[in-house]
Amino acid sequence: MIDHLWLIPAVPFAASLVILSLPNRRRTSAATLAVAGQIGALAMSVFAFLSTLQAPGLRTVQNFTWFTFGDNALRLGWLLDPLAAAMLMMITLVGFCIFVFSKGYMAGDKNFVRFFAYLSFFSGAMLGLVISNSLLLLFICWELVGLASYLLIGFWIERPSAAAAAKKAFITTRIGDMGFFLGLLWLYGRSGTLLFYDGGNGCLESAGLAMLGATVTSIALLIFCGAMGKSGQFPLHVWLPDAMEGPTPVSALIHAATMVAAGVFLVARVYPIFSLGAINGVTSSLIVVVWIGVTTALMAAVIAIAQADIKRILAYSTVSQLGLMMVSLGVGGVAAGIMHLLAHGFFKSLLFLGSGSVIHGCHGEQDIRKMGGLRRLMPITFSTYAIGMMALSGVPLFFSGGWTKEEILHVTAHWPVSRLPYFLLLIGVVLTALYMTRQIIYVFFGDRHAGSQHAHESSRVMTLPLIVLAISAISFSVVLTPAWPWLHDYLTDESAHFAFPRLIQPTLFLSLVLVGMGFALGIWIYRKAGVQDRGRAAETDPLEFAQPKLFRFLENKMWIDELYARTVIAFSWMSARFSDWMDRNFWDRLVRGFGGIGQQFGILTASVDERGINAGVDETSVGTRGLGRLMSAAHSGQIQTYLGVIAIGLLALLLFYAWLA
Amino acid sequence: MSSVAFVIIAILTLAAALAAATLQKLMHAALSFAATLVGVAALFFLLGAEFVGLVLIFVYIGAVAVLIVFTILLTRRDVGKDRGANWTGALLATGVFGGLIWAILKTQSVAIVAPHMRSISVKRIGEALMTSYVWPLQCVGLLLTAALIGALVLVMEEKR
Amino acid sequence: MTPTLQVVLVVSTALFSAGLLAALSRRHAIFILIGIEMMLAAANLNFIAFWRFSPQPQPPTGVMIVIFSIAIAAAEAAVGLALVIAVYRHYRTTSVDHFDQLKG
Amino acid sequence: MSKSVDQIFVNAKQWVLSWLTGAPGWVLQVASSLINIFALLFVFLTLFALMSVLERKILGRIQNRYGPNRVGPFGLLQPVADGIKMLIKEDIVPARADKLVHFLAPILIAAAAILALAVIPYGRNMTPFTIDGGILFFFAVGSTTELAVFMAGWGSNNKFSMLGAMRAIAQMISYELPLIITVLPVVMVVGSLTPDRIVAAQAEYTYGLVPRWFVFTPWGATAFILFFVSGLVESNRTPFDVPEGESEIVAGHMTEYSGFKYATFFMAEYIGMFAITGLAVTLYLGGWHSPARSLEFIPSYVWFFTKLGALLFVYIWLRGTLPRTRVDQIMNFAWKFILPMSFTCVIAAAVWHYAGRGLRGWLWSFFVIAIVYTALSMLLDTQRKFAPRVYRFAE
Repeated sequence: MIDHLWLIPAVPFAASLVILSLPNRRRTSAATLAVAGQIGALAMSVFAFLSTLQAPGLRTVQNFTWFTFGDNALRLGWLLDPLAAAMLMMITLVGFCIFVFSKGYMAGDKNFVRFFAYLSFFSGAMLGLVISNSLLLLFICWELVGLASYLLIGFWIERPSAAAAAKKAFITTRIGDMGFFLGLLWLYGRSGTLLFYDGGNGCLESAGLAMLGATVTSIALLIFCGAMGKSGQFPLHVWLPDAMEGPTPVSALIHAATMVAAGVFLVARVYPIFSLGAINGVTSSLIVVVWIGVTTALMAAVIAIAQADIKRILAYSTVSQLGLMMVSLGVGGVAAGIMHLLAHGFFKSLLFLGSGSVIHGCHGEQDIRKMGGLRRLMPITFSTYAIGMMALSGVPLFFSGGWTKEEILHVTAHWPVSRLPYFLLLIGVVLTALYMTRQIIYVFFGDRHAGSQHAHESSRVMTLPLIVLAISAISFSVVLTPAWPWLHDYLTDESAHFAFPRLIQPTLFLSLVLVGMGFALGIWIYRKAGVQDRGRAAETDPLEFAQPKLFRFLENKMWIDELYARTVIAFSWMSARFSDWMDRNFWDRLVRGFGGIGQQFGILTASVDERGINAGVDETSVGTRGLGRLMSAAHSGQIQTYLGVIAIGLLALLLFYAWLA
Repeated sequence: MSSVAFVIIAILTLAAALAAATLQKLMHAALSFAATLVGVAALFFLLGAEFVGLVLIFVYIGAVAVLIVFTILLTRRDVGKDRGANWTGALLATGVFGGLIWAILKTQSVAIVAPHMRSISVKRIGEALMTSYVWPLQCVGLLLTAALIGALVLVMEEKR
Repeated sequence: MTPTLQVVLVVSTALFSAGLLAALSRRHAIFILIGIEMMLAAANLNFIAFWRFSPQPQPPTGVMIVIFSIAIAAAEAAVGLALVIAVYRHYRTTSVDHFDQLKG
Repeated sequence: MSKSVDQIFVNAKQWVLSWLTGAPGWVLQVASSLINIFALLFVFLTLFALMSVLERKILGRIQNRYGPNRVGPFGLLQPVADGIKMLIKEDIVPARADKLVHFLAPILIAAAAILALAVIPYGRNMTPFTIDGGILFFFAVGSTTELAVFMAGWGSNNKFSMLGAMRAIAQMISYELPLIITVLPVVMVVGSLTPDRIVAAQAEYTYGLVPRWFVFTPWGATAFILFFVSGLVESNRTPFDVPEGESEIVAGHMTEYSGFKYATFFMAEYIGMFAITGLAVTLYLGGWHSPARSLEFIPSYVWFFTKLGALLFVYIWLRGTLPRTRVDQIMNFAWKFILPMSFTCVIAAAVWHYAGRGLRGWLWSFFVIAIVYTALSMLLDTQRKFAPRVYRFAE
């Protein structure tokens, strides 16, 4: 399998190239090709996954030399281990659902073909990222997914807001990638290799790690910068909510399920660098990871409460969940974090596709305050959305999100450094349930408003992926329960066995209480949302009515964008102005001065040229012209004359032969 | 190789060739040209190169001669007013003919009889074309394609 | 009695000269083309003759050359006739006397 | 017994030649050739006469009327009467015609058509002239027909003649290409240009039941159909008879011919038809081989002429059924459909060969042809919707 692993990303890539060459009107071919490519990748991923099942803890690697410079060779490679295989399965399955969904969602778009080309391109790049066995290859794919994300956020280029959001996403993640790149170079400088696993010589293996020494913390933190940018961790989270300007399937695939999880995946992949020299499972780099994760998780959850855009709420929820995963990685629960990543991939793409279906049904309306009462109009969307919401909120027992979240809380509770993250995460759980309840009430319950007046259920091609994903979100929990923690043990190379008593744990009740609290709070606050109530206008949020200032603060995303505008952007602006001034007034003058000298020299040489050299050349050319006139007289332009001359030449040769003989 | 047949075919061929060169009507000349090539093909047959003879008929009668008569047809308005011959050219051609004949007759080494030879099969020619001559074959294919496109471009109606 | 190489060469020379005659003495462009084709045919006849009369005629060298030569001659004829038609369209004549734009 | 019946003509020729024992080699050669030539002429001129009357009778049946039935039993002596009529008609040559060319054209066209018959194997050991490149000879001779048609058109000095000749040449050149390219797969698979070898390659029976004729392979069937259609065009038969479309240009290049010259053209057309169907039988339908082992006692030449007759019947049938196509339709059909399909046949034959010439090869080549056919039919679909036809007068 490892020999042909490269085919998995190659197939969507190839599909993308072919689609890109199609004319704009071949819509069916484009969609069919993209879906076919995705099915191919899915089938091969299943094979890859099955091959990892044959031997537990199997890690197969194939490396090759890209190019050599001097004595060094730059080597890249593929890698297949449980982590990669699980990611492959999730990406291809979710991707497949979303491709199918897009066919319905984008049906009316005039750039349908381009969309599918980009989407396939993204899929290829993401799959390449997951299976790469080299930090450099991973970085290349990392940048390619960034590019795809940029192209897709700005897919509706005619909207200024989309273009701005695309730029913002690209530049913000670039700041993180800068750190990543520096970390990569530093790592290469210290260890001399970028391969993860190379028969004991890779940078994640003992020999490679030993060479890193004291610099390991710095390298780890630089790499983490990249993860922060991609995964939307505070303070680089600002691009992710804006990225919702892209088409909803894009939000579901890239900005919820796969690409943003790449940061988490990266940290998990290079975890040996983070945990090198750990005492009791704690290193200074991991402490940074935990605190940033906690901050992100809580902050995003709080902001989500005050948002009105259905996709923005989900975006902040994504940021919050990514923070949660980071915390999990930071406190040592790598498997828990990845499990949550996989489960999150399913239910968050489900939620996004559901929101896409809602938006599609409401003819492009995105403001939840203008919806309402959709429960009866869109029954399939409602039921699948509710499943996604419960999974996200972490309702225990039946929903995949509940089990993984519990696992994270469990590992966080035992962090030796501080108990504070644990309590903050508990608050986060309550808040998650709260804002999701709010959203559901606004969108699906209550009276119909302007946006939902003429809503309709989406077509089969859109609801089918929803149903598939909903079933996945529920059935995925089979391999997550503590009774049979198959996925956990698959990721940590242990063999799972069934033990029913482990199912009932004290934290189960704790999360049941917390989630219940969140639901109750939500229902209590928002029971009258959308209708007039005791001096509150119908369109005013109950929370806004109670706490206008706090709400305003949250609605404007804690003024973080404005803070950046005043500080970072203002500074850049100033330095740009300064450079501009220097350019105009200092460097320009310098250049002009040199130019003047050159000009004077030119005038001097010109006079020499004209007086001295030209005269000689003129004479020569007059002579040549005379000669040419003489020669051209022989050219009559008559073909037969030329032929005749050739014949005369032949005769002359014959005569010469006769004279010789 | 029968001498009688050779002489008869040679005389017919040369007569047709002379007619092609001198006949007043262009169409007759073109048809004589076709007859000349049939004669050359017959000579090829006699010389043991049947395949080439067939190819010659196939290409020249089937394609080139038809092309020529088509061209005559397309430039018909000009056919009637044929002008007098260029006598210098005729003189030169005769001179070349005389010189070459003199040279051939004078060269003793060419007065030889053909050695015995098994007839060369089409299969061998095909194998040679596909093995040692495969590059020339490709080049000729390219050349023919280029000629085809070139001819088409040339005769396309000029855009005004 | 069988014909010798000399006889074949005389025949091909005569054919060549007839072609030269057509190419040199006639004013019509198509005659020139016919003449050139006849000269090429004479050359082909020479190739075949020298191959046939060589001590080892078994490798089909002459045959090969002639096959390629026929292909090239066909291409030449196609392009040449296309040229004649194009020139005729432009000048309304096919007499080579009038084609002297390249006069020096 | 059956063997001697099968070889009866071969033995008869040997017997005649045995009179000349002791004569010089070239005399024998000339005598043998003459016997072949006369046999060929006799058989095919008889066949021509028969065909001309049968065609009229079958056409008559198709059109719900009797054909000629006055001269002789069942009207079978009709061609004799026609021949006499043609011979004693006045031979008119237009005053401003190019007399020489006008005279030579029918001779050349008949000579080419008859020459083409020379390389076809009519039965076991019954090939008149075995040439190494027989197929090439067939096409080389066939290509001279174009020149003859042109001569007829030009020599008549008549606008209708010229137009007819141009149309004929245009469609003959266009269809000569697919004609040759559809032969290529057979030549490739057999590895020989000799008709005898091609027939010999189709001798066996798969599972002792299905004859190994090339028409039973996907590429062979496709090539056969394409070849048949191209042959139809080459011989200027309906539905591709625009060069002599009576309603448009009188009789095309034959407009200015009358009497025996016209009869010669007529004969050349039919003999060309025999030649092309004979080649089709040789190439795809197993030549003179019988369709089943149990029927091998019937002489080989009977089989050949049975197959030939069946194909000729299809020619007549088509003539009675199909309307005439337009010139642009013929050209479009040739360059956009027939030619790509012919190339596909070559590829499919290669696929068939490399997939083992068995069932696997059969399926693969079928697959190739099906794909190209589907793609072509999708590409060439004009998407024109025709209104339902209304028959106002034929109810």
